[in-house]
Amino acid sequence: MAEKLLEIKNLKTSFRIKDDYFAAVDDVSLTVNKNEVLAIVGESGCGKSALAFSIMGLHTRAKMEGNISFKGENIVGISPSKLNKLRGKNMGMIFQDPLTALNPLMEIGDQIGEALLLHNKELSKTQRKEKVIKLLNKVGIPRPEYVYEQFPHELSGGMRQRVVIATAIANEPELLIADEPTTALDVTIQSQILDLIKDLKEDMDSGIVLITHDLGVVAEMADRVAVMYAGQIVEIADVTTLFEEPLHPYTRSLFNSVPNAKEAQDRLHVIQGIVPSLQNLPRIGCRFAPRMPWIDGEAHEEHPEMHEVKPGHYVRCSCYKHFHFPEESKEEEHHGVS
Amino acid sequence: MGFLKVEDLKVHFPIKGGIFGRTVDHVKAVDGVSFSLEKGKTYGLVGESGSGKSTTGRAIIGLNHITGGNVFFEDKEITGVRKAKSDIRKDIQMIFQDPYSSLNPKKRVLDIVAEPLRNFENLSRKEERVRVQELLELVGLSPESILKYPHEFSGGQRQRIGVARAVALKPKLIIADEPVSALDVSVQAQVLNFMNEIQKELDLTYMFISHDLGVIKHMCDQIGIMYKGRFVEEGTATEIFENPQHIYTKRLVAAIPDIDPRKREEMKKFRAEVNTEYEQAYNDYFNEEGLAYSLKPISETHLVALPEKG
Amino acid sequence: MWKFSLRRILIMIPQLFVLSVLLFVLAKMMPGDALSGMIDPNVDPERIEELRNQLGFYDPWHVQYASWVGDLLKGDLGTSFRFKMPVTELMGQRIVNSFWLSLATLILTYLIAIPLGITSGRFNDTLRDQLITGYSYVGFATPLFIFALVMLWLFGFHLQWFPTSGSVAPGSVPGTFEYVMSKLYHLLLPALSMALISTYSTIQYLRNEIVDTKQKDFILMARSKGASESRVYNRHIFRNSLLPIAAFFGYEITLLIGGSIFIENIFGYPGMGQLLLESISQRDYSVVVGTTLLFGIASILGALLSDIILSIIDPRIRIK
Amino acid sequence: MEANSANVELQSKTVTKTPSGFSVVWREIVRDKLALLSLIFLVGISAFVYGTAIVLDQEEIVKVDLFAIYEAPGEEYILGTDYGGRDIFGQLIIGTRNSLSIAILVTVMTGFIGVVFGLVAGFFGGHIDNIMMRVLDFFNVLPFMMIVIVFVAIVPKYSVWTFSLIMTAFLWMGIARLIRSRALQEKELDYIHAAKTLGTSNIKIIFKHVLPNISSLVIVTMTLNLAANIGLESGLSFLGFGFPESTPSLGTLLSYATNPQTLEYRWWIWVPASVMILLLMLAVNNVGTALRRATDARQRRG
Repeated sequence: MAEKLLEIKNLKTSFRIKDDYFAAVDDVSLTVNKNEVLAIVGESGCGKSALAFSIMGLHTRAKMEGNISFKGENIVGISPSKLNKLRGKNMGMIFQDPLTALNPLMEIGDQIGEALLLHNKELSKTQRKEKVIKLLNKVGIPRPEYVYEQFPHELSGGMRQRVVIATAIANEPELLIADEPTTALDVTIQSQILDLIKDLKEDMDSGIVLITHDLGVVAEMADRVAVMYAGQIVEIADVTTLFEEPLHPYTRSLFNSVPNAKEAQDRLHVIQGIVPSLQNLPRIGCRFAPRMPWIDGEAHEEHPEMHEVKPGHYVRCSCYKHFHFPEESKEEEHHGVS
Repeated sequence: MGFLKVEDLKVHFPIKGGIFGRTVDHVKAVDGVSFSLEKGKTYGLVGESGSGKSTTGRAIIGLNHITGGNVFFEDKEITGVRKAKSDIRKDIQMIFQDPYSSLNPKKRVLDIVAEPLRNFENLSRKEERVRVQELLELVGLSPESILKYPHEFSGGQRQRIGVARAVALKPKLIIADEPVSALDVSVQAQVLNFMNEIQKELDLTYMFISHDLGVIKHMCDQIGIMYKGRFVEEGTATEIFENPQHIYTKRLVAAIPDIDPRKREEMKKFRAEVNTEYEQAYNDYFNEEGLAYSLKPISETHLVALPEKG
Repeated sequence: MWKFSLRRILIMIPQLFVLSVLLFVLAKMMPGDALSGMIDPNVDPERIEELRNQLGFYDPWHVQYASWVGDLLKGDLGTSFRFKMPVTELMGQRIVNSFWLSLATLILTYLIAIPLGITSGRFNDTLRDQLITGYSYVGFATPLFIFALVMLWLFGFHLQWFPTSGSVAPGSVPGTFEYVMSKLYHLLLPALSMALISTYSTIQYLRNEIVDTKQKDFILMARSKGASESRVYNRHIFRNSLLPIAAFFGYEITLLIGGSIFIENIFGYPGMGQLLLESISQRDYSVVVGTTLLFGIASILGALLSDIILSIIDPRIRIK
Repeated sequence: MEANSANVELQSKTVTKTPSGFSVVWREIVRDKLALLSLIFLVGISAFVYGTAIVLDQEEIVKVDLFAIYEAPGEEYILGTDYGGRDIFGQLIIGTRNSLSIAILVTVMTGFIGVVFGLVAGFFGGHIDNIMMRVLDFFNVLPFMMIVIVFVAIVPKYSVWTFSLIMTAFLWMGIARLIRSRALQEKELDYIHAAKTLGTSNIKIIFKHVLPNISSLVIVTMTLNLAANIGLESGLSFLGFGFPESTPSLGTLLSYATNPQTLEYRWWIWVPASVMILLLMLAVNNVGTALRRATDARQRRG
């Protein structure tokens, strides 16, 4: 049986806009096991990044409710010093844009070394440098001694991302959060970085939360997948099940709207309407209902819940049972302005 | 012959340096590129960042200064036409990547879409309004939106306004520079479908520039792969994706994540093989500067930048 | 970095050239010449005319310019007709005073501005921030000379805490401890007046820079490494935001020159600014040209200094 | 964290904010009570000084009256008299009018030069930009106060016009630099590229596309410059290098305070002018800052 590393229960993260709080992450529950990649997939504004930041405790001005337990201990609302003992040591994070994630005025070696310094005070300066060089080697950076003294702007995008990864894994964390780690990179670099993350995972036996919008990346990397829409998880399943039998209407629509390099499609599916903004999220009923108006309103639950369809495969709302794609002729593109 | 023909196109940017800020070297963004477009078809230009694909598109339409080579449009030379009021401004139009910055935020939709009409056609206010409304309807927006500002639209809708503006003068060729890369997948599908429809309706030719191989494969008939300012391979979609010949293309195609999770191991192995081949054969396929050789035909439609020796 | 500095110094040469031409033209436009001061009813006008010929007053302008620049390079700025002494010598005394005043002003400015800017940026949108921003804003909107007048009136005349004019108590013997203390005492009020007003740009720059830097991804990255808030601020935010302040140091010189003209005038402080004003109103033009030249060169050098400091501290410019 | 929540906010703003000019600016000023008060003060004071200045006889006010030297405020002279027996109150009104007028004049002239210079340098870039920036750099390193004083001292036939021209000549660089850097950013945006491919001429692009998009920056900068120019003019007049002696100005009134006797004992000569300068500068700055806030919110996503 897999060992539970992270367990999130009913997490709600809200941001303040004017005088009200709006939940960007709304009632999310999930688990991540050791040596497992959980991919969280969704379009921009669905709350996947907000979720990642919540786990790392990086929201300073958000209201967080619910439970995030890391190795059995709740980390929502714990003191900053306790959190800082976990961050960088037990949990590491890889950011989307490696250029902005590195301090432009600090040498590469110092930036990676900082992670070591903070959690391992015994290391001498030379030991630290040795270790940093080892890390640079590990993430596949050529001439590490040289790169040690360089500044971020002197490296290419792929190399920068390797530096960010080296920093995240400096203390061999049990949990790694990767927030769109390859979105800013070219496709050949992407495959290298993904391979690197996979190898590191095997190496360190850690759990990975992979945030992405790219279904290809999901298929390549994930063991299990959670699909997010409008702040909620709408479907969770292991990766093969999800790709072979997606159930939730959103998941199915998403799959059909992506042009696929491997097989030709005549026409892509278009999801009607637009992604609602945080303030305009439908908070009652099925959140995806407005985007499939051809489905009878009766099909939805009043308070959509997650249903376990098969062991490990959960779907929100019962509307999936009644979902079908609109017929070609009826498919009217989104006309006019909403 | 030929609809659009590009011959040995070169775009070099000077690098200033040294104590006097003189030009010390050039970035060869585009370095000897030749290809031609067939009327009514979609030509895809693919490459990674810095490959020169966008620069090529911009040079053709006159946004980048051309260092060398020729561009012919319907057998007329249009190389480096920079004059504002020339015919190619009517015949060739562009769709831009960023739906936010490509529309002037201070202008209403009416003014945005009417800009080309005002430059080339003397229409009365009323005629102009009617034309703009027709154009908006064509791209699936309600004619009432003419008095709105760009920020009142979503990304996908803005991209359609951009298209409406581009087709206002009934152009023959549209250069689309990463038209969907700033959009979410579901919106992307919307714009791609719609571009396909409008192509049939208006008999357009597209030059589609993208880094996304999935999108390119979905849209294009003929594809050119660029690397460091040169072509490494050119062919039909099937030829490029099923039978890539150049090691760079092979590697690029292999790097596309497969959407079948079951094939994961297989893909990993395949990718490793391709990478090994790439590293071993690198010196054969690229010259001392790391640039590709010139294209040689291996079939009627399939051209590959094979080593000089053969 | 060496390349950058060298390039930057080369840019300075045309600037100096244009400055010298400008001053030369100004000098020519000024009524009177080097001999007007000597004009004496007893001297025969023909003799003066002869002297003028000898000194090259009727040469073509470029010849005159060349000899003028030649004199400058030799350190000959002419003679003050009011003080009947070489301009260089006259300025020598005043420069020292102005230098100490400027130095004191700079130190006080940074002593006040940096802690306030840091507090304001770190605790942005709190009461503390609003108070500091309010102070610097009022400082920004208050002209220096009004503020200086009020300071002089309040602390000089009304409360009589500070002397109201001069740079040292009359009768002090140079070299003694009392002399130094008296100098400092005379400096304090003018320097403080100028410093309190000129903190605005530094405070606001620091504040905005810190608020901006706070939201950068690399700050999130530092937090995700487990860095405590104080470390995040000290190691990442303050460091990155303070470095550019060092680079503004040179530009401050131009501002100081403008300010010193007011301050020295109001506080009766015998420095270069006061000398300039006096000489203009006394029509002592060789001194005017001399001081202007010196101020101009100081500003150009200040800008140079700033650019070079910036190139040293910012690796993005350094490595090129 | 903030970056993220800002993003969220941004998305919601995209839908609600309108970019159209005055309503937003007006709302911002009205919401900011201090700015509203400042605006009312400015309008009021301008109406008053320009109105009364028509009635007041400048000749009469600047005439020396040896029988009324240094009179304290009282029945006859609301704010007393100066060393020449001239009415301070009258000088204050005319001085305010003069100071305001010249500050506005200089602001408009520097604004015009700065905008044109900045737009041309920024939009065309390359060699043109290079040369123009060299020129600008040179003007920029000159210490403003010093150079203006020297010019004022030696210029023949000195008048209010030459004074404002001299000030303008050494004050246009700030706005030019600002406009240039914005124009540089702006011209890399795709809507400018689009305009080029649509056959719009460069002149049209500069004035119809770039200018409207930086207009808010121009207005804000010019407002803030106006405040600074009021200070600069009064400073120069204070030193005796501003308005010609026969023209009353706020700075001239203050310059009487360089006489220690006046500074200590005759407050009515210099305090009202100081307060007037301070109030004017604060008020204009308040309005400028409110404008900046209004435009910033819009600039998030126009």
